[in-house]
Amino acid sequence: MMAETQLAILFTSIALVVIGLYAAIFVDNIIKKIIGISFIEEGANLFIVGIGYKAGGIVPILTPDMDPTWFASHASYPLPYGLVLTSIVIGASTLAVMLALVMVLYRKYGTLSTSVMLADTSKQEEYNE
Amino acid sequence: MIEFILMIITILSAILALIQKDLLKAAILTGFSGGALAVLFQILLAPDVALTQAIVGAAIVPVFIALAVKKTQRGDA
Amino acid sequence: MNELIPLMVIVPMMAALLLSAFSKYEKFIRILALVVAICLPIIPLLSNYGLHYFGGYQPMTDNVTNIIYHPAITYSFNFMQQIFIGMIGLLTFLVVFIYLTKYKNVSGPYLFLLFMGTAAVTALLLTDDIFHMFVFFEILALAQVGIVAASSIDYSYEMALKYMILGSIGSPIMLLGIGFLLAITGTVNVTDIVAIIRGGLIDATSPVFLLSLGLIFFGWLYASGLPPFHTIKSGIYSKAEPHGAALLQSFTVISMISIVLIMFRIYSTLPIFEVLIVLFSVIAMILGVSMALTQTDFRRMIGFLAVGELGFIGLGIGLGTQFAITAGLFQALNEIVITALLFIGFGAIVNATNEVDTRKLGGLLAYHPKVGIMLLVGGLAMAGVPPLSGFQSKLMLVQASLSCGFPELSILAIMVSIATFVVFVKTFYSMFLSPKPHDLEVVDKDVPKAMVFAMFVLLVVIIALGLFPDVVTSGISNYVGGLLL
Amino acid sequence: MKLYDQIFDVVKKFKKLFSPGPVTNADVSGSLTAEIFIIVSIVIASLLLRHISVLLAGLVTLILAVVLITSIPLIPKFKIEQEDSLNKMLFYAIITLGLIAVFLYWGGLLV
Repeated sequence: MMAETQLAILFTSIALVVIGLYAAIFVDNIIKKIIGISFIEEGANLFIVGIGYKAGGIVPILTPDMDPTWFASHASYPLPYGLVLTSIVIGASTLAVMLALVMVLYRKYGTLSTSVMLADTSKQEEYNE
Repeated sequence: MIEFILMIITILSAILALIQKDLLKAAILTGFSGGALAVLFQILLAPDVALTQAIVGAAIVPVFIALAVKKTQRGDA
Repeated sequence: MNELIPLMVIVPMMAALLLSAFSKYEKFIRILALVVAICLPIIPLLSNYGLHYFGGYQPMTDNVTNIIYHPAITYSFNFMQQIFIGMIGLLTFLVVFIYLTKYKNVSGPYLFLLFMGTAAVTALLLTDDIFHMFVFFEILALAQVGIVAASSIDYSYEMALKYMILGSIGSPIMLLGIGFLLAITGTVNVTDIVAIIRGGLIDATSPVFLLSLGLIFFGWLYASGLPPFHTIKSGIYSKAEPHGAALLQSFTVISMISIVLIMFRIYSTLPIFEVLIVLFSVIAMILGVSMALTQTDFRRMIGFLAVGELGFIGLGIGLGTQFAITAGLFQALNEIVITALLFIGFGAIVNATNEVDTRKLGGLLAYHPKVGIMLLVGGLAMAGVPPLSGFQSKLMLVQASLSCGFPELSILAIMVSIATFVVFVKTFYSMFLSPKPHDLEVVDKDVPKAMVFAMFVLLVVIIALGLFPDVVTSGISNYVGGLLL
Repeated sequence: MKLYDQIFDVVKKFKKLFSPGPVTNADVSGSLTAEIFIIVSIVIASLLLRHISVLLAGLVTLILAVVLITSIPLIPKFKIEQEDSLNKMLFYAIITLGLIAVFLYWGGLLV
């Protein structure tokens, strides 16, 4: 039961990463591409949370009525959780910046297709003419 | 058991978000995925991460995407 | 004064936040930016070497196993950090000075980005914590995107978005690698991880350890702009304002060496690590220089050259001996200065002619002799002509690869130097010496004095480092000796 | 004669490379330098394989030299592969990621 959960977490996170990488290559719409890329970030976060998880453990918050040694052997590992908090916020801010740039570029090109909007610079010059 | 269901929801809504023709639906499905992930974090004994993920993944990110879709175009073309 | 160590990061970061918050008060932000920019190179010179534990959490010794744990985020400050932070501080000062004198209306958010980038690379150099490194790596990427997007050059938004999308693939992959490392060692402090690996507590041949190397390595490729990221890296240099590009390339070089040194400490037991670094460095040298030879936009050309020169740094670190790593780090220091000089100098030409195509330029030596001469010296330094600083570091690299038993790498390094020389002479000829085309209108105004001043300062540094390399190399060599223990 | 003609055609193809705008002597000769530089440096870099096996290095070097020289001009091909299009850059980035992961997982202990 315990190992199963952790294995399932691993598979889920790898699946999210792979879905994201697939979207990055094969999806043409830029907003979908960005959505896909945010899944990579989520997969990495889930993986790191999975590291700290201890099957059958408790939430790592020490209340006064707990015995510290019992707590130490039963609580899950809190360091990865702290890292993931930072990483989630970074991911959201990156996403916001990307979407802002997309909105600006949409006004110029009038399409969301990557192969038009983000093509080679010399080809874009032809497009503008 | 519930964690397996949540994982399946996460992956399925991620895949569904990418095959939608309507970008607004894709945004909502991203929120689904983020929300399921938040509950999953709670089950994985990380309540603080779950709170952050619930706000960011299930509310802020879909709203950002929906706003971007509103300012650009809704169809996938 | 060990208290100054965190201030090296906090001062530019606070300045950045204040500049952004008070961007309405023009006069205030001018004075604040200038004062902070002057402080930046001075703080590392005043500070003592040592360690700083954030929150004051001293290292703890495990009574049973006698292993020391570092619970706090640790900053370590040594000669190597001092020289690089001093140099990046000097460069930031020059760039902010150019920016403040060039524009009548200064923008607070743009200065915010410049200072934030400086704070991020300073933290990257100082940190001894692998997650701290990741956080500042992301902040640096955001700041770089901002600097590119804020320029008024055509297609800068497109380039910024491309860089950002590639970055948001590179950084989660790096985070996964850090996660793998955390999963097998249980800590994110580099010193602790190294102690665990050296102590044989984990299996250094397990696939998880190897994969963590691969994933972090991919993130490093993105940060340093080695192939396959060399096109985007040269692209963002060419789409940023010239002074911004001068700072961007220094960010790239410093993030490259700081991440690779952390990786070197962790993975140096694996022989494949050095093979990977040398492989990608050689590809970077070949592709960077050969692409630079075919460019007609001279900003893009310098961008590709800068990427090609990065290969030399990687070569030095990949060889892995004390002398080779010293040579690589010295090359990094030289490249920061030389490429900044080239970007600022060519920026002055763009300023005077509004033209970036070498085919449409010519005869500029008559108009801007000072800039021309200084650019020539900078280009010769990049190609490795004695007695300039580029010669010293490249000579060291060639010697190092010979003494490690890789004469092919020496030949390649020399060939790349020659090709760099060809690129530079070709561009210099068609811009400055060839007859002036009839339709070229040279705006008959002086190059901004601040740009000439900045170029002069950088030139002095180049010549000084070329004549007295021992000042830097002996200190760096000691530091590297400490790493290899 | 075929190889001779091919080498002679290289200059014409380089002219096309710079086609919008004037083509100067310096640009074409720069591209020629790049062409020779790329062939020579790839061949020399392949000599590094001798640290694994001398026979392999000899074979690979010879084959690479023949293949590269018969497929000139290389620079237009290289340039098309390294243009600024996001799709190409993403493709190469992810291919590299895959290669690194595969190489380390299965071949990490061989070197």
